[in-house]
Amino acid sequence: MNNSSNLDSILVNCDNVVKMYQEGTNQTLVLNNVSFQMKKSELLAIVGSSGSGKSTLLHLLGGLDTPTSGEIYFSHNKLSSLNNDQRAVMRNQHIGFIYQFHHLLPDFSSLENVAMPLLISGESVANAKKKASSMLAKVGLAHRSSHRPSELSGGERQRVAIARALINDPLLVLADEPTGNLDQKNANDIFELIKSLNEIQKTAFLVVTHDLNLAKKMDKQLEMRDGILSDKPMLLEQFSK
Amino acid sequence: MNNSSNLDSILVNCDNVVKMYQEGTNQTLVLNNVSFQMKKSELLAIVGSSGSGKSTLLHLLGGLDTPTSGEIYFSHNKLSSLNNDQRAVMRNQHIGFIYQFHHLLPDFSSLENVAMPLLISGESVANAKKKASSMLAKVGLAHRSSHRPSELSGGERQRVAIARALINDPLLVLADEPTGNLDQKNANDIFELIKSLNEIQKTAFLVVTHDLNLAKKMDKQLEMRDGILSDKPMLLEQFSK
Amino acid sequence: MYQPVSLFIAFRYLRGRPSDRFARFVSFFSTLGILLGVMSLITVTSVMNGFEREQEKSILQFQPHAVISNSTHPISATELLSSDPKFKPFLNNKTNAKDILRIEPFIQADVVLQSAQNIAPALMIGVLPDQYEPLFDFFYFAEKTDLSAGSYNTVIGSELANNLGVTKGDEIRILVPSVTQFTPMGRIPSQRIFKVVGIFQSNNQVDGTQLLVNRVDASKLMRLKNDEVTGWRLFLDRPLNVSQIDTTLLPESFILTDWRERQGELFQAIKMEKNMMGLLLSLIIAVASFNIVTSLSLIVMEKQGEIAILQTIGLTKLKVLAIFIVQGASSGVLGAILGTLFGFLLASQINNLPIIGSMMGGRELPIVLDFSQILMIMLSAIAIALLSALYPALRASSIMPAQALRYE
Amino acid sequence: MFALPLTLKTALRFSRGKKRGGMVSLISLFSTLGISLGVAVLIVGLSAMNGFERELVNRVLGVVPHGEIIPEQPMQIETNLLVNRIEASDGVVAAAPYVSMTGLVENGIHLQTIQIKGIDTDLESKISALPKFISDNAWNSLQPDKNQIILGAGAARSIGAKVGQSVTIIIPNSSADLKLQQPKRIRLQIIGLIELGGLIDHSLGLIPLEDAQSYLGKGQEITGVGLKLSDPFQARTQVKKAAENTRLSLHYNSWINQYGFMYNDIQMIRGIMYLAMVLVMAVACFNIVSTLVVAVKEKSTDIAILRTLGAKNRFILSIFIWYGLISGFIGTFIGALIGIAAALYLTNVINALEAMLGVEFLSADIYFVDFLPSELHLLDVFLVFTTSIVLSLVASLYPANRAIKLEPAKILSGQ
Repeated sequence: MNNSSNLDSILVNCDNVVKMYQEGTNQTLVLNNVSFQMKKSELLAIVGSSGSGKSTLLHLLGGLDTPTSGEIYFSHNKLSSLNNDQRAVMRNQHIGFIYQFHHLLPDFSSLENVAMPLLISGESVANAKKKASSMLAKVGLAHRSSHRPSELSGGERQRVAIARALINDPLLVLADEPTGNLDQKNANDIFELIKSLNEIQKTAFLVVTHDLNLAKKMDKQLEMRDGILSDKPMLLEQFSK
Repeated sequence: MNNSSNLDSILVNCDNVVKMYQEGTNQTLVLNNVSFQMKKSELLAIVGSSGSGKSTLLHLLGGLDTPTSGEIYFSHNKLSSLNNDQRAVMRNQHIGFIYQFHHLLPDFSSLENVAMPLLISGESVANAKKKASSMLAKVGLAHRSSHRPSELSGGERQRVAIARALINDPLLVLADEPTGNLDQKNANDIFELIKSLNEIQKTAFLVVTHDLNLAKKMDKQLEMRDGILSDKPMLLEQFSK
Repeated sequence: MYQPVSLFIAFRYLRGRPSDRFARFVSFFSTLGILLGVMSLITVTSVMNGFEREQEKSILQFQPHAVISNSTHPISATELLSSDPKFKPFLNNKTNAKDILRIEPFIQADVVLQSAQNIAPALMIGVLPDQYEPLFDFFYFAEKTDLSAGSYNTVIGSELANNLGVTKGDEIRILVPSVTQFTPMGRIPSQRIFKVVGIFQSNNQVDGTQLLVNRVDASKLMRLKNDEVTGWRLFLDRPLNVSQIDTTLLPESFILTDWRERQGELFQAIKMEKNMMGLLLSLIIAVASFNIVTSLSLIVMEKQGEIAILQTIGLTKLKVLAIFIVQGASSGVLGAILGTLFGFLLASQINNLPIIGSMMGGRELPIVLDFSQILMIMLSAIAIALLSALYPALRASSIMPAQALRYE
Repeated sequence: MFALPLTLKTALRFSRGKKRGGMVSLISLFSTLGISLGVAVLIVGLSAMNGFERELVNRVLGVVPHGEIIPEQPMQIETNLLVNRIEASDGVVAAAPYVSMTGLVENGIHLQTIQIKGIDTDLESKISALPKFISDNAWNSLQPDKNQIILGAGAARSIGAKVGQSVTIIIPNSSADLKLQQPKRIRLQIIGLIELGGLIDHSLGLIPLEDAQSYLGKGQEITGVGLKLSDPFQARTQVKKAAENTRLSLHYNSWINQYGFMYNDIQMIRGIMYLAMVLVMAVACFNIVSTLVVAVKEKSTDIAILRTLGAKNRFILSIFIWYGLISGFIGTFIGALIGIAAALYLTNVINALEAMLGVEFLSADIYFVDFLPSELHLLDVFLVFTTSIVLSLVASLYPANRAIKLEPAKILSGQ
């Protein structure tokens, strides 16, 4: 990964993003002037306790929600200037999502789940099947392609989710607590998988987690505390390896 | 608190409890031969990462779920020998629950929430009201009795939940990540409240948390890792205060 | 796995998961609701069509369907058929030609019959024995040749004969109030004594209202020349659709009067009853469509998480809309199709049902299956299903993924 | 917290506490709409049927003699004796002799067949409510030898004749030897109209008994005796008994053969309507199932919490049965209100509608009444109310059952 920070290598640029949620009478400030940059194929981790706004940031980066104020640039185009369908295409082609709770479609087999983004982008069924099974093989689950998510273990489900996120060869994968539900061993395997896919497909990963082990292994770490993003992750210092 | 461990002071006895979850074809082992004892009015903490089976143990202790094998004794009667209604009465009279997510009834005022266990046990409305308002005063929320949970702050909600858990003067309170959603200051207040109620009402508290600060302050700490309960909490040693 | 992806997802959701019983349970109810509505609507309208057809047969089979006459002067029997050019546009008009089966010149007049014991109104029909007259086949004690010119014989309806207390061989006086003759005693209706040579019995309304005489005798009674008639009687294929006959093509001063003048009220009442019943039963379909809205909303609420996931992997809002319209409407469409099937079966077999037999005292319920009507009922039920699926589908497409995926 | 049972109070809070404008309120709106539609239409429908039945009794049974006894040979016994014998028979309230003939009433070139009935106004008013429907107080001014006639409003309309105008009636003219003579034509003055508003007043004309006898030239002969029964629905047996009582050879008939079909039609339509609307209400209750299923799903956390607080199965079950009943009750109550209001004003609403659209729903030539009658019976309202509540109760059983099957542990641990 080249470390030069010339302009064209910037993948994501978050500029003073604020997000307020209106609930009943009181407003909660979830993101407070968050700014950061992320280079292509970089492995970035954001740590912080749950409820500190990490997931909200991810949804804003993925164009699933709009910030109350501030701008987000994804490979140089401004998200706020894209309409719903354009953002949908962006998510389909260039961004992958992985959640703590696998969020696979329970009604579909693993193969179908992985192939879904391709089907949505209008790919032919044969192509989608071929690419999906090769992707499943990459995550080591070729033998589980016809099983439903409910028949898979926690670790296997997360790997299918990763396969789905990467099927369209996205520029960036947004992962929200990917190891949250997994035991230590599975968590490490997931990290190895992310590492290798990052090397092979040059996909950037932004991982949001409170699993400090996982965060330590990424290239760069930031910490989110009560909606404020700081690049001196105190939490991590305390957690001496 | 007397430390003698004679028989009658044992409140909870957990004996080789195993819990398996069946999902689709594969089974996940959540609790693996968990055994421990808890004395009356003891403050016990169980630490461990989320997904390590802590909440499942709590639900088994509360009789909300039945273990796959092994026995649980609550003040000497075997839970497996109680039918549903008897267990409901046990929960109503002798056990209180506190959750990370306050789990108050959104459609009822704080006073009504705190009074609910009394009403369910058939107490007269007037009595229930009197007891509930005095309980709310104890947790310092007398002025908020007619407000709905949605109008309270995070800390206040948790204190109403505690008031509700203690209204029936239970022998044991099972708390699942009580400070999970709270900032540091509120978390400390909650602990102080638990400490004082433990002294006044002699109620035992079993607190399940990954908040190591909170765990350190309890009488005794156990650690849950991948379904196995050990009384040498390694996680805590690393987290040198 | 197949394209288009919305259909693939919709039908997979329809099949549902074993754990997803109550969503399927509820959409089963909306299918059942539409099915019951469509079935009962088809069955009842078929029965009412049957009554209407029976009524049509009993009233219009023998009565003159429509008569062309001239408002100013009597017309000659042969004028219309003599291929006189001015009638060409009327006769050759496409719909008219199709509807008009036969044209017979005849004399028709409202008359008063007087017998020894009683007096009764009637409709006198003057025809020649060699002409086509449906009642000829129902003669008793007489042949159509008995109605020869100058014989002043008459064959009268069986009920009319009973009212007047006359049988074969008796005499009755026929008075024509609309034609008057001047006598020393002042203006009296033209009248003459006729001899009853037989009766006709068609078990129809006409048995109590009509009598047949020779056209020449009738013309004399009506003070007309031998070959003059009061009009040309049109025998129509579907008398009920008489309004479709294009009367503007008739030459000047010729007018067409049809059966509705005498019996319109009755058919109006039958149509009104059918519409009221139809309205009542379509309430079932309306309420069943409410059910589609509720059951689809339930499914949308339940799938909120999955809709959010689909949006994260790039599914556009339009496709989400399509998924749920297909899913919601399909239970309605299934209900409509099954309802039509069962309705068709129930209607056609209704007389074999024991309870119907006892209720009708053995008489058969008249059934007429009007296929265009059945198709219309099915299609409108399907349209209602699609419409009621629209609202929840719109809500589904408007779900904000961020909310749905937030844990707290 | 008032003294309602806790489960009802919880159900109320659950049903009211919903997010406005959310899916759930939409669902309960539709289920309430469905039920109230069914309830309202059924109440209006049943009231209309009651109205038809009332009109049948007032305008037909009240007017037409319940039974007619017609001696084969005229003048076998003295008329008064015959009347007394009939009145003596049980169930007979009163009897009155009449002379009847078919005739034609002619006005210019218009002609209409009517049944001309010679009556004694004093005796007739004892067996019929006709006087109530006679215009211009003509009933009292009807006297013999005045060439008067009270004509049915329908008949008058069809020949374009008005009260006060003179018309010609043409009646059979049979000389002693039954030779066919010119029909008799008599000029009579219309002194009043029979306004029943149905097909009966299309074919009836009333003249004094003595006039009828003189026109027919048959001295004191009468055609027959009409009788009124205390319970018209016993006509079949009681008219037969009255006929036998006279110990004369005669034949008789009752109103049932001529107008009975109307009564049966009303009962049949009432049955069909009840069936159709119960179907509507049942389908509407399918909605309650969905409302409740949604509520159970949305309140699953609350149910789990209640479980932790020690709520037993029965407690959870009754909350959701109350919930179903509440939404059923709201729908039924609104439907009943609309139904009752509509039933009470049905006649004027339909008249206004007829005037507006210029169409006549019930044509006087076909039906025995030319307006849409309505009579609200509280029994009907009660019947509909209970049917609807029972259906809502049944509809709430399934979801309530699902509520108890929820596993609190699973819900609370967020799986």
